[in-house]
Amino acid sequence: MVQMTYRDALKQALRDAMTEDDSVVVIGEEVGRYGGAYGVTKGLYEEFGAARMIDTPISEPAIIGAAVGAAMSGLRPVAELMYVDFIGMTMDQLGNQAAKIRYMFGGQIGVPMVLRTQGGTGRSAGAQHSQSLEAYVLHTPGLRLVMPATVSDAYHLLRQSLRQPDPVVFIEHKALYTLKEEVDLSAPPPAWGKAAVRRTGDDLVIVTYSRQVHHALKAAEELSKQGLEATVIDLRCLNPLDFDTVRQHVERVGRVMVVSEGVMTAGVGAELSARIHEECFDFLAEPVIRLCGEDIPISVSVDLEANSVPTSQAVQQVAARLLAERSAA
Amino acid sequence: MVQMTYRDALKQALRDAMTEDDSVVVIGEEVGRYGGAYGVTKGLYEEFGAARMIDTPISEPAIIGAAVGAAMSGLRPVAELMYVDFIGMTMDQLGNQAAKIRYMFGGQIGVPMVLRTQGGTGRSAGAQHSQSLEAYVLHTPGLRLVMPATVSDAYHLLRQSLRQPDPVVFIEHKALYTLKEEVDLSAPPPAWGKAAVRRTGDDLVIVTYSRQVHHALKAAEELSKQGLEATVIDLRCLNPLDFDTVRQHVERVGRVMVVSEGVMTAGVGAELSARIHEECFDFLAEPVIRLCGEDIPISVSVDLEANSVPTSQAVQQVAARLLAERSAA
Amino acid sequence: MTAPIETAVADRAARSNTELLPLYRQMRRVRTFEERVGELFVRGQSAGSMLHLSIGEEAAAVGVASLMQEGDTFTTHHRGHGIFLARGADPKRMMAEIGGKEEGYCRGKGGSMHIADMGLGHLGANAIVGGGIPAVVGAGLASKRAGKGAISVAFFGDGAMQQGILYESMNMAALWDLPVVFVCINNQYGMGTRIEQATKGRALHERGLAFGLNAETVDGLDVREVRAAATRVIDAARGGTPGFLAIECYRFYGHARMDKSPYRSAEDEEQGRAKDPVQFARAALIEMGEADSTHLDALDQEIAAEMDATIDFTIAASEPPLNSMFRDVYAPGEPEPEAVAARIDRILARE
Amino acid sequence: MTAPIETAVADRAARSNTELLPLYRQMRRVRTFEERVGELFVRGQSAGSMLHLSIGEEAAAVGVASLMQEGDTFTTHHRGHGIFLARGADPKRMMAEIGGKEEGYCRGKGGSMHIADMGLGHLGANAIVGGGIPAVVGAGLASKRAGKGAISVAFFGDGAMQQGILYESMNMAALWDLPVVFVCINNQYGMGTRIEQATKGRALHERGLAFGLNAETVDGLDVREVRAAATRVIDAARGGTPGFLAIECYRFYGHARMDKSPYRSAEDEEQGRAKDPVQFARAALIEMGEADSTHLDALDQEIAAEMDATIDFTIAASEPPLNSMFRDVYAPGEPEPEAVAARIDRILARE
Ligand SMILES: Cc1ncc(C[n+]2csc(CCOP(=O)(O)OP(=O)(O)O)c2C)c(N)n1
Ligand SMILES: Cc1ncc(C[n+]2csc(CCOP(=O)(O)OP(=O)(O)O)c2C)c(N)n1
Ligand SMILES: [Mg+2]
Ligand SMILES: [Mg+2]
Repeated sequence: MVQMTYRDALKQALRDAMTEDDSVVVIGEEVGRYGGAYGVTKGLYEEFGAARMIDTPISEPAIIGAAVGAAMSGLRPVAELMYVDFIGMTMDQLGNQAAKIRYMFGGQIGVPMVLRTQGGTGRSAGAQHSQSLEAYVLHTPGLRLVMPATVSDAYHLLRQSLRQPDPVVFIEHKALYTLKEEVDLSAPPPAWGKAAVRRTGDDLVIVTYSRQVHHALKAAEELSKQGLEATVIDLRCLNPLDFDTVRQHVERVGRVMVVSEGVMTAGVGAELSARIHEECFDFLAEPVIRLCGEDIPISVSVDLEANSVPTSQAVQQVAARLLAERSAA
Repeated sequence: MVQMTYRDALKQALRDAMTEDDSVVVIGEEVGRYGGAYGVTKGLYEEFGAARMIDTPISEPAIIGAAVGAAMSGLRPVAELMYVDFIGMTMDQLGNQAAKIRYMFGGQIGVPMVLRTQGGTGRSAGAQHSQSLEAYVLHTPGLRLVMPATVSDAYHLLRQSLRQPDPVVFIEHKALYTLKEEVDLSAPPPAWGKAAVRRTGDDLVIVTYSRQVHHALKAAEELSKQGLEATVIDLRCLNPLDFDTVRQHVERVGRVMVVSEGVMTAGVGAELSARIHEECFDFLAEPVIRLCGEDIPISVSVDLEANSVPTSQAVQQVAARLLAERSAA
Repeated sequence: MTAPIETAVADRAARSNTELLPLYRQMRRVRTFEERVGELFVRGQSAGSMLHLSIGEEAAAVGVASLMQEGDTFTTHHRGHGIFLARGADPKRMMAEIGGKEEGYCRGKGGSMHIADMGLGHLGANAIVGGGIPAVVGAGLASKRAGKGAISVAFFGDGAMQQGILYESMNMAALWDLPVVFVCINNQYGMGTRIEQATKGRALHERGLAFGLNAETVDGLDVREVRAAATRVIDAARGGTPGFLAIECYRFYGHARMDKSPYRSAEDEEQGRAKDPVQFARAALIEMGEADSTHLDALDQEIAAEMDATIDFTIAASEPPLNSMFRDVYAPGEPEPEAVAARIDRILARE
Repeated sequence: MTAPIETAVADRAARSNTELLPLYRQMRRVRTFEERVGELFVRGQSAGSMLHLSIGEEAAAVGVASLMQEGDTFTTHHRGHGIFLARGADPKRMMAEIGGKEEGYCRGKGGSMHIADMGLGHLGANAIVGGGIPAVVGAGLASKRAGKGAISVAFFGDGAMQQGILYESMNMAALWDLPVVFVCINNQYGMGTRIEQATKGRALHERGLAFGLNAETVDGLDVREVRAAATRVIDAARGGTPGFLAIECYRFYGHARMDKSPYRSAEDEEQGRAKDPVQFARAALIEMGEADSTHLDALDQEIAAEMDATIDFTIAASEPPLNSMFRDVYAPGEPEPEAVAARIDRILARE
C-alpha cells in the first residue's frame, strides 16, 4: 500500500501500461513536454519519448480520428481530450466511427482505444470548461464508460480500460486530482464493470459515481450522526453497468437517491432512475429521487457555479427529508 | 382544410415564414438548387433566390456556427443538417455556442435560429444515416426540441419554431415525408410546447412522439379490437415538455408505456420514465415500461434495421402483455 | 493471407508503368461491377437506394489502388466500390454486402457505404463526408513506427475538401512526416453542387501545398497519367513525405441511384461523359497495337460474365439471422446489450 | 449608443495613419489593464485562474481594433481582453466580469473567456479554440445583405490554425465574397507548444491564399505597420473581398495565470519580450519628437490611475444573486428550467 494522489495514480497506470505493452501510445494536446493540462502525464515524455507521448496540434476531431486509425492498425492509443467539454466537436469520430466500426464491419475488427478526459465543476472555468457530459457517451452504443472516484480506481480502472477490446471513454473529475489515498498497486483489479459498495446502511441507497461519491459519503457520515444509515454505491463503470449490485441493495432498502453532477434532463440520473423503477418497482417504498446538476449552463461566478451541481449539503438535506417525510407518512 | 404531405407542409411553413419575415433565410447543403435531400425545400430557391436559400459547402460545423452568427446579427436562419446523424460534428457549435450564448453573455442576446434536420430508420441507410439522436439535444440546456408526427404539426410547429427567441432543434422523421393528411393552415397554432392527446382510453397510456405516434395509434386500434383502450400522447415538443398533460393521463390510468425510436440507454425514454415515476409514483399500478430502440447501431440489412427499433406490432404486443399480466395479477 | 489473382495482376503491372492492358482490365471490371450494382437496385435486391456509382472514376481508382501493396491500408468515401475492387476485393462478397446479406464483407451490417476488409487493408468506407480521413493519420503513425515502408491512403471526394477534419489531418501528416497520402477524387460534384459553387476557384492541391504536403493535380482521363502522378506521390510517402493528389474526373450518373441530376444540363453531362477513362484506355490499347477489339471484346465479356455472377450470388445469399443484431456491438465474450424484449419480459414476468 | 471617448480617439486616429500617440495610449491601456488582471488574481478576486493575458500582443489588438467602426462586429478567442479594450470597452465592467460580478458585462456568468457586448459589436470571446470563428461568416452574411459596409472580424490565436472549422469558415467567406476578416494573432505558442511543433513551417497566410482570401502576414512590433496591413485587408473586406491577416508577436507570460512556462528557455523569453510593441511605440514617439518622456510618463500615470480603479470597482461590486442562476437560459417569459430543489420539494411534498 502506498499513499498517492489520483493524479499520480493515473500517471502510474499509464507508466505501467506503457512499460508492459509497447503498443500503448498517448496522443493529445500538451500530453508530452507540458505534461498534461492537469499534470497527469508529467514526466512520461522524458521516460517514453516523443514517439509514444505524442503532442498534437489543437485538432480534437482529428486526434480522435487518428486514435481510431491507430487502434485499427495495431497500436493501443490513449487519446486525451483536455476537457470533456470539447467532446462536442469529436462526437462524429467518437460516435459514428469509434463506436460503430466493429459493428458496421461485421465484427472484423475493433477499436481498442481509450479516450482519457476530465470534466466537472470546481475551477470557475465557465460554461465551456466545467461540464459533465457523460450522458452523451452513455447514450452511444459501442462505447464503454468509466468514471473513477477513488485513487485506487484511478489506477486499476485505467489499467483495465487499457486491456479492453473496445473503445473506452475514461472521464476523470478535475476536482479529484489532488485527492490522496492509500492504494495497493499490485492488488488484483476489481472485476471489470463491477460497482463498489462504499458504505452499507439500511435506510437509504445512494447510487452515484465520480466526485459525487465523496459528497455522498460525507453526507452519509452526517446522516449517521442522526441515526440514519445510507448505503453508498459507486458505479465506477457506467458501461458496462453493474445493475445487479444496485438491484440487490435497492431491494433490501427500498429507498433510493441517484446523484450525478451532469444536468438532470436525459442524463445518467434519468437512466438509473428509470432502470431502478423498472426492475425494482415492487421493492420501492418511494420514487427514486434524482439529485443532479441543474438544467442550466455553468457560470463563472463562484457561488453560481457551486450551486449548479449537487453539494454534499444538498445530498444530506435531500436524504434527510426523504427519510423524514417517509417515517412521518 | 387541405390535403397535403408532411414534406409539403414543411415547405409551406418555410414559404409562409419567408414571405412574412424577410429576415428568414435557409442555409444548408443542397437546400437551394437541389431542393433538399428529401425534397422539402424544392421550389423555394426559385421563389426566394440564392440570397435567402443559401447552398453551402459540406461543412456542418461552420454551417451551424454561421447560423449562430447570423442569428446574433438580425437574421433568422433556418440551418439544415441533412441527417441528424451528422450532429456529432456540430455539437460544439450547437451545445457550447448556440445553447449557451444567452446565458454566458448574461442575457444580452439570444440565438433565434432553427436547426432543421431529419432522423430515424426506414431506408436501409446504415449506421450513420438512420439514428435518432434527440437525446443529445434534450440533455443540452438552452436548446428547444421539436419533433412533429403529423402533417398539421409539421406546418404549425415549424412556424412556431421560427418565432422562438431561442435556438430550436426541429427533427423530422424520414419515414414521414410522404404521409398525407388534412391540415388547416390558417388554424390558430397549438399553444407552444403543448402535447397532443391523439386518442383516449382507460387501460393504458402510451407516451411517444415522432413516427412512433403512428405505430402507437395503429397498435391502439388493434388493442381496441381486444377491448383494450389506450391513450396515446404525442409530445411534439420535448423542450419545453408538457408534463402536465402526461401527468393528468397517467394519474387517471395508472399504466404507462413510453415509446421512442432512439436507443434506450440514457435516451428520451429514460427521462420520461424517470419523471413519470417521480411525479406520479402513487398512481402507478406498474412500473413504466420503456419500449425504445435497441442499444445497438443500425444495420443496412432490411430485417435487422426494422427490428432495431419499435415496430407497431411490438408496441401492440408489449401493451397487450402489460395489460394481461396485470389483470391476471 | 494470399493475394487474390487480381492483386497479383495489378502488382505485376506496378512494375511496368507502360503496361496498360491490366489497368484497362481493372477499370472495365469496376465499370461492369458498378453497372451490376445499378441492376441490383432495379431488381429490388440492393438494401436501400444509397448506392453511389463510381462510373467515370475508374482511372482514379485503378491508377492509385494498383500501386498499393500488402501492408498498405486505406479508407474510402461513400463512392468507394471501384477503389476496393481495384485493390483486389472479391466482387461477390462486395455485392452481397451491398445487398445486406450475411455473405457480404460485413455480414450485411455495413452495406455499400460501410464496406471494409482487414485482409486487404481496407479500414472502411464511410458514409460521413470526410469521416474516414483522420484514420489514415493513425494508421500512418503505426506504419511509420513499424518502419516497413507501408503507406496509408485516404480516398475522398471533392466534397470532403470542405470538411475541416481534412485540414486537421493534413496538418498532422505533414508535421509528423507520415507515410500518408490524401487522394481527392474530384468528380466535379457533391450531390447537386458543382465544385465551383462550393469552393472559390483555385486548384485543390494548392491547399495541400499550403499545409506542407507534396501535392499535385492530375487529369483522371488517362489511367497511365494518374498512375504516374500517384507513383510520384506514393513513392515519396513511402519515404516519409506525405502527399496529396487531386484527380480530375466526372461523375457520369446521379449522386445516388434515385438522383437523375436535374441540376445539370445535357451538355454538361455529354461533355463530362466524353472523358471516359475506360473508353480512352480501350482506344489507346488499340491505337498502340497492344490489343485488338476482338481481344478486348472477349475480355469485356469474360468480365461481364464474372460480374453477372455477383448478382446471382447476392440473390442466393442469406439474410443475416435476426439475433446477429446484438452481435459485434462489443467484442465476443464481453458484456453485451440486452435486447429490449428480454428486458421487458423480465420486468413483466417478475414475481 | 454613444461611442465612449476611447473609441472616438481611436476613430480620429483611424483617419491619420501616422498619428502614433493615440495608438500608444490604447496599447498602454491594454498593457496596464492586463497587469491589473494579474493583480486581481493575486488578490484572490478573480473568479478562478483561467486568465489569459495579452501582454505582448498590444499592437495586434490596437492595430486592428482601432480600424473598426460602429456597426462592425467581432469575435475573439480566450485571450481577448486587449482587443475588446482597444475597441472601446469599459475597463471597469470588463474587470468586474473577470471577477464574476453582477456589474460585469455578462453579469458574472461569462468571466474572462466569455465577455461580450452587443453595444460594441462584440459577439463574444470564446473558451473553445476556434469556436468563435464561424459566427463571423453569419455576421458577414447579415452585413452583406444590409449593404452598409460593415465588416465582421474573427480574432484568434495560432492554435486555431489547427482547428478545421477555421478552414470551413474561410472557404465560405471566400466563396460568398463576405465582408469578413480573419485575424490570427500568432504569439508563437499554444499553451506549451511552439507553432513549429504544431504546424509544418510555412507562412500562415499561405493557407488564407490557398482558400482564395486576400491574405498577408505582418510583424506585430510596430503598431503602425499592423495598422497599415489591417487597413489594406479591412478596406478590401468592406468592399466584399474577405481577408486574412497573420500578426507575428510573442506571448510575454505563461499561457494562463498558473503557467510559468517551464517549457521555454530564458533566452527565448528574453528575445521574445525584446519585441515589446508598447516600448517600441514609446521610443518611436520620443524619437520622432511627437512626445517627450515627461508627457508620456504623465499619460502612463493617468492610465495607471484609471486601471487601478478597476480593481476597487471589482472588489466593491456585488456577487450575482443566487437565483439569477436560472435566468437567461431561455428568453425572459419563456418556459424556464425548474430548479432541482423545487422539483424535489414537489415530489416529497406530494399527498
Ligand atoms: C458529413 C456529411 N455531410 C453530408 C453528407 C451528405 N452527402 C453524402 S455524399 C455528399 C456529397 C459528397 O460529395 P463528394 O465528397 O464530392 O463525393 P462524391 O459523392 O462526389 O463522390 C453529401 C453532401 C454526408 N454523408 N456526410
Ligand atoms: C477546442 C479547444 N481545445 C483545447 C483547448 C485548451 N486550450 C486553451 S487555449 C489553448 C492554446 C491556444 O493557443 P492559441 O490559439 O495560439 O491562443 P493563445 O493562447 O496563444 O492566445 C488550448 C490548447 C480549448 N480551450 N479549446
Ligand atoms: Mg464529388
Ligand atoms: Mg498562440
